[in-house]
Amino acid sequence: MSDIILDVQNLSMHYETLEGNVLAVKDVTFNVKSGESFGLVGESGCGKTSVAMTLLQLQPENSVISEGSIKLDGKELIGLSENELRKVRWDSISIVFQGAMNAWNPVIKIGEQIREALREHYPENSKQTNIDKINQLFKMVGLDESTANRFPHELSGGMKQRAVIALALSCDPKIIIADEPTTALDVVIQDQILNEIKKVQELLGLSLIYISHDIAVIAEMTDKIAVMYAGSIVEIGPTSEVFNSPKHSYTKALLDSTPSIKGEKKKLKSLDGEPPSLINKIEGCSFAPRCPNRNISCKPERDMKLIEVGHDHFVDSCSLGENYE
Amino acid sequence: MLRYIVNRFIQMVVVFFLFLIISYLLFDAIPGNAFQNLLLNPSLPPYAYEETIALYGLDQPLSVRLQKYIVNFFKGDLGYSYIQFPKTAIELIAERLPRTLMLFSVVNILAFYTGFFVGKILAWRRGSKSETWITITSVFSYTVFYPWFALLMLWFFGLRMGWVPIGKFLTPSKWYDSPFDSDVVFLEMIKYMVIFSVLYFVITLLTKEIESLNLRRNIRLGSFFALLFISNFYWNTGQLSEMRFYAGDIAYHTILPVLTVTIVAFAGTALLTRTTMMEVLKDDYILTARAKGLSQKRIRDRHAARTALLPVVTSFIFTIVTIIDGSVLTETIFSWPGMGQLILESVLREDIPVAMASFSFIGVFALIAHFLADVSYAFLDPRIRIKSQG
Amino acid sequence: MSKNLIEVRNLAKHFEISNSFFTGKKKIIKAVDEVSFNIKAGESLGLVGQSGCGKTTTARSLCLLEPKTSGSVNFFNPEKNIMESIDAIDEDGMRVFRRNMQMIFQDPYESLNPRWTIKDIIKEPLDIHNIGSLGEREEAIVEILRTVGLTPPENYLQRYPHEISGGQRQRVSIARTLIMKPKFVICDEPTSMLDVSIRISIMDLMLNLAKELDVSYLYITHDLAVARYMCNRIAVMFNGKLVEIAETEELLNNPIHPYTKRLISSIPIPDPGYKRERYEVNFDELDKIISSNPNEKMVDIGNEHLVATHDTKDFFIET
Amino acid sequence: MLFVVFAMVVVACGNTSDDTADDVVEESSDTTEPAAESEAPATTVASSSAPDGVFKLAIFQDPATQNLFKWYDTDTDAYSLYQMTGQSVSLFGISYPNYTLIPSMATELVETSTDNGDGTFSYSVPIVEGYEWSDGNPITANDWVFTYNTAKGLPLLGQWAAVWPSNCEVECVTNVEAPDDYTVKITFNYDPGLTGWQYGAAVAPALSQAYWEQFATSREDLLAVSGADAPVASAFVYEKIEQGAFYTWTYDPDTMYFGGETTNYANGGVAISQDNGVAPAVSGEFGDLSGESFTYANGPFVGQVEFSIYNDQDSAYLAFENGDVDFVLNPSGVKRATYEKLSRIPGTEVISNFSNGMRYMAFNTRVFPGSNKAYRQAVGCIVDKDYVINNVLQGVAINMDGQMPAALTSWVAPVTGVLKECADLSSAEKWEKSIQILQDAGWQATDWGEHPGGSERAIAPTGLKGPNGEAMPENMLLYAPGPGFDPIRSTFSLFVADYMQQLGVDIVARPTGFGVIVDKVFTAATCKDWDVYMLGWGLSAFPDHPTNFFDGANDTCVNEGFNTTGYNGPDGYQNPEFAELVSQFKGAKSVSEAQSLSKQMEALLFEDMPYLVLVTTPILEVYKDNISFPFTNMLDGLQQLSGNPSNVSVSD
Repeated sequence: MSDIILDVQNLSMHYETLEGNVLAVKDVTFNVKSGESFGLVGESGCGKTSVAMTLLQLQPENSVISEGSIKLDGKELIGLSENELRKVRWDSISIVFQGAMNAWNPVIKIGEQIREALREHYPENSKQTNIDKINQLFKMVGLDESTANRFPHELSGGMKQRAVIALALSCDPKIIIADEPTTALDVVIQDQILNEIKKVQELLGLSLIYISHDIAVIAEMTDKIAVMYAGSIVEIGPTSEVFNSPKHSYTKALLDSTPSIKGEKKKLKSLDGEPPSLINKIEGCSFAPRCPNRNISCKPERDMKLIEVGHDHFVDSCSLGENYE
Repeated sequence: MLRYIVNRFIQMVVVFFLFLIISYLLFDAIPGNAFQNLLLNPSLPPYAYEETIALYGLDQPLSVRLQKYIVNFFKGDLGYSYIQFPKTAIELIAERLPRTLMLFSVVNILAFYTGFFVGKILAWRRGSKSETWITITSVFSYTVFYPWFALLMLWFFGLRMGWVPIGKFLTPSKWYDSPFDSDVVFLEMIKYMVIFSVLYFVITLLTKEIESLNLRRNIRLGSFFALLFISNFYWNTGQLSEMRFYAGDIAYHTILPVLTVTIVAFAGTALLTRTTMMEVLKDDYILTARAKGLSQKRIRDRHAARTALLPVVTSFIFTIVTIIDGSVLTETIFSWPGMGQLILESVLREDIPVAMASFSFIGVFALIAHFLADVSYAFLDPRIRIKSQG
Repeated sequence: MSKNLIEVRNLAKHFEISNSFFTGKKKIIKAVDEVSFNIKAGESLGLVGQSGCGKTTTARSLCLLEPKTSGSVNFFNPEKNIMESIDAIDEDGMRVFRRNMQMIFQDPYESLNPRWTIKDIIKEPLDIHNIGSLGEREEAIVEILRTVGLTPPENYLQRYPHEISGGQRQRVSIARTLIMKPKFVICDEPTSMLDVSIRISIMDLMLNLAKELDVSYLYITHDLAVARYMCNRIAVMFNGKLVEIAETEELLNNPIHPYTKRLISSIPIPDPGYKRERYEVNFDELDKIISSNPNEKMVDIGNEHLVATHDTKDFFIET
Repeated sequence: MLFVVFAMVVVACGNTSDDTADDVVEESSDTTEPAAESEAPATTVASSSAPDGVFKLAIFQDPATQNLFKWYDTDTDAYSLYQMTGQSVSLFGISYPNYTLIPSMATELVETSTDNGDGTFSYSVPIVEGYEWSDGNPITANDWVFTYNTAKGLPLLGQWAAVWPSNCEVECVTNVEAPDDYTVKITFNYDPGLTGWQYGAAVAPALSQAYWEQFATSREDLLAVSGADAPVASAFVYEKIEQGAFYTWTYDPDTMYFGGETTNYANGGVAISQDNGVAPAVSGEFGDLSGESFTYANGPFVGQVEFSIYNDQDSAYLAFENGDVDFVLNPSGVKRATYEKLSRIPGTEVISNFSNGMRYMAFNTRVFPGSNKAYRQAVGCIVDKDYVINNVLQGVAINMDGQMPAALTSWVAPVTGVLKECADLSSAEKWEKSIQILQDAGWQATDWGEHPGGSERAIAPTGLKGPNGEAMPENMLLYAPGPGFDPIRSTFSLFVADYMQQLGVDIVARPTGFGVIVDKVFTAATCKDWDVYMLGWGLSAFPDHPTNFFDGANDTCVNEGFNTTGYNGPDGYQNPEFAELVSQFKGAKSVSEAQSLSKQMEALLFEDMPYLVLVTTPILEVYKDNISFPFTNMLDGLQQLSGNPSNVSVSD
């Protein structure tokens, strides 16, 4: 369980736009161990999807990785050619996209779209091998074999998402990135999908990177989480520890703003303001303008830097008081 | 579905009926008639004119003529040509149609292909220098004044470079002793093209299930050349072996009009493909395809272009309709007397039966094309089928 | 509590669709089937269920966006101080009804005309109902912008929807809705497109406004956690039918109907230490049982807790 | 066939990397290795003396038929006729270099009729013995009888009523007989003059009875015949017809024309000498054999004639430039810009002839002031056509005073009257002369104005009044086609209006659509609603047009509309003296008599000036210098003779 399969170090990435550079990912460092579930949580626009894209090197053409390294199973991904990357994609690391409804090409049958990936990565496979593999995958995610001959629009949202999971598993990857896989699904379907992911992950011993804005889902799904704000990780640590003793004000705010059906019905706290524009480099604490506890126990002028506050629990230094340097 | 087809069919018949009446009234509204030039001969007594128009029934009131025309039309009698009496309108069309069909089916398929291919590249290489240049070229050819451009092409490739013949669909001196009429050769060529396409289509279908992409491509390529090779034998059998020389001459004359019209016509498809494909490229499944590790070409051709094809095909089917009525200019400048010329001549000379028959032909063609466009769209895009249920 | 604002009795909405692409046979889909509920003045009712269960159709039938197939809807006319059936009211009654019944949609961006300024958007209902002089309308707009927290209002009047953030856009739609001072607002998942942190502020805003302006909500959502936060009572809907209605806490703590139980069990809890109970239901079986008992009545088991009482053994899956 | 296209599209859709359609085309061209060189065009029966070479002409339209019966019936397209000139024979013909009437199959010019005493009049014409159709059948008088009876009996429609008028409610041919095989006797129900006889029945076509008789069962059957195999009486027979692409003629070894000599005299005479060993020897002299002459030998000199069909003029001239064709048969001639361009290309000969037509200005002689002769004369005098032609139009048009084109030398009348008197005057003198004409006729003016001399504009008279005190109308209009339709008339209209203003006439030129002018001036209802217009006429080989234009009986106001009586007199000219000359002209039996009458009519027109004839235009043509024509100097240019294929010779 302890071998690191994905190691991201000091990753920084920006988009070049007409208005200026958008610093989408700032000095992000984390690692994922084999069989571990890693959660990435934050509001939209905080850079979590950019991180996911960078992991697969699928970032748009106008993006620039200015710094950092991504090591997958010890192999550096940054700087690989498109052809080399194609071999890594899906084979070692696959992704379940946000908005899975649209992940399927509407005019190609589901089975064909999965076979396509198999053909690309296992050109030696016979047709029957591929079909067997797909049937096996469908069984695993609870779909009927006939699904292979259906068009995407013939499936319900939940079925489509199950099929996406089957697709993600098709080339036996070591890591699956799930980028908001249940957004736009209703609660019951979400529950089923989450279950499915958990089941498959345990069954195959996969590593999972789960990206979501929904704290409740992250709480259930992950062993370890990183909270992102404005492109940076502001707090990272084992899930239970982060939930039980959140150190960063933003983490606290997220937890306070999540409604629950369990426990006392409490007044939730809203977080005023908007995330900062990422076009200009932010000096000091990027959360300071919205922080409800500003200047009470932190030093917003301090440069952002992760400091260990517990076992494997790191938090942004500027949200800590004087004692941490 | 069946009811939909029946409904559409009834609709088409009604539209066509109205189309017939309106066309007839429009032709009738043109001042004069086909025999008016008799009046310009000073030595011709007035009764000569009156007898002539009486014979063709032109002295009868419009309502009677229209009624007769419509009744005869649905009996399948499209009448005699006024000018080319006693040839019938249908005979004239049958004579002209193969030429137009040959030239314009080739042109349209080529234009579609080129346009689709160029559009695909444009969308794919968005922002590159080559995109800028190709776009400028496409817009130029989309907006160019066609008769001028066609003459320029004739001048450059025909006169200046001397690579291709100037106009016409054959070289007279080569045909002095030909045992065939050009129409027969045209029909053979069309037949060949259809056989070739159908065979290739069948091969495409048969190879669809081959799992290895490389193998599939190689088999298709190989069978294509095999077909070419077999074609050689095909054109060596019986009468065809005598005909191939003449078919070759016609093919040689096809080059410049095909090139010219393609240059002008591809741009519309190219620009449309570019737009639709750029929309498609934003879709999530393109990202999925990339994440799957598919090659760029495969993503472009199979995922992006395949989906972008739908609106392009529809628009293309609609433009097929313009094959005939849009051919007037091409046929004139390249001296390729086909349906376009027939329409032009018959309208100018007020040969109403021929003009009406030609227009009806186009009308039927248009209606069928639109009908097919609707139906085929429903079949091509699985999503439409569901929508039409709601 | 106070008197009823809306009384819905046996509301039904059926769609006819072509069953088959080729034969054109017709099939009737009962999107909403025999739904009855009341909403009291100042009360918020949550309408909870999965996608496609008929929540939105119920809402659209209620505010006459779609003609209902059968059933009755009575609305409290505050000008006459009586309940009126919306099928029987006169033109004047209809005007009152329209003014007092508003709707907030899920996607604020799609529901705002991109070519209009915020001011135009908010002013439109006033123009339609011809309320107040021009000056009064301007004042009302500024006032409502302040109320929904878009301050200072002058900064927003001349902006276009694409120039403001998603949360602000939803505030604009709320402002547009509330400028008519309605008594009853139907909210169709108004926060599901919003980010967590912003979601709460919009929900709080709506709760505050309900108190201040004495507005009742019919709040449509699939998320019981949100419904719990927003509503006094919750109605659970399954395949066009109501299966359970109760006070919020009563429903969450004492769910009777298996479907309600299933819904509750599927809500993730933001606590890594908490282990949810799994509770599975065979929806197909449930659907069969419900549709085989079309005249099923809901039974009050006390505390105004109504539940559909069909035999539930068959679709019960113990886990 | 849509399905074919559709199938190909489906192929296209199913396979995105290969280009099927493209390759289909290439493939077709790949399969053309066998180089079957086109063999030397010659017929198997050609004698050793069969001439060599191919004369290639470009034409702009697919001839609709090769059946001359049909051409006269329903198809009157000029190009079709070019194709069929040899299919018929006639008694008389026209010698095109000077448009002289000559015998064709007749052995002599028969100009007098026999009164049969029953109100009918007959002409008996002996024809040449020994001439044969290309199928070897002799050409006999029976061919005339057959052709006439066929046209009358089936009956044939259209122009047949003009070439063989047989509806005897009006003037007609009542009978055509063959007293013997080589005498044609044509009987009329009136005593025809030149129009009915020499230029009528005597030039009417006769087709081969032996061939056509089998088809002459009904009009439909007859018209359904392709005509391509019909025997001809000319130097070439049809060889190959590729509809829409080209037609070829091949040398007819039995041609009766080969080797003859024709001499044309400046005064309109023609001498023919035919002794080629194939056809019987004929010699004849007609007309005034004095003045200059030139002689040419009759062909054919080529083995084959190829008519290529080009649908577009520009591409036809590109093909010409490329050497694909030797001559472009273009009824309107080549455009000036193309002409200039081609003239600079080596190997191109350019020629310019006058077209047989005129552009004119007409006065409305029914209403004042057009009704006043002095007014018309004054306008005729002051308009300085030479100035406009030379200084403004830069020579693209040529002055024309009388009704006859200058090329018809023996018909041209000397210019008389004011046109002659004013011809050489300066512009100041012309103005003064015009004023003088008005004053002499009793016109009045408040102030007669003056001319400052030189090229200055005159100070126009004011308060002009007619001799009887008639007030001049205000805001008169001169209708002329706009510059887009005809720059020549458009330019003239501006200058003429200005000259008229200098005479104190309140008139402006109004560019007007051709159709609008025609509609206005040829319609009885509006025949008094206009003052002056400019239009043009194309003229026929027999110059009897003044009788049509100025015969009082043709007055538009009298006859209802343009479409019922053919020619009209929109000008409304009425002169009993002229009408008398017209009736004499119609009865004239000889060309010389007609010419004399025509000149008298012209003298009257020079005096009365209902028309002010303006200009004629040149017709420009080009041909390759590897071909040569016996003569290129002729009215309407080479296209009149369809490029004269039987007299063209080709060098390599």
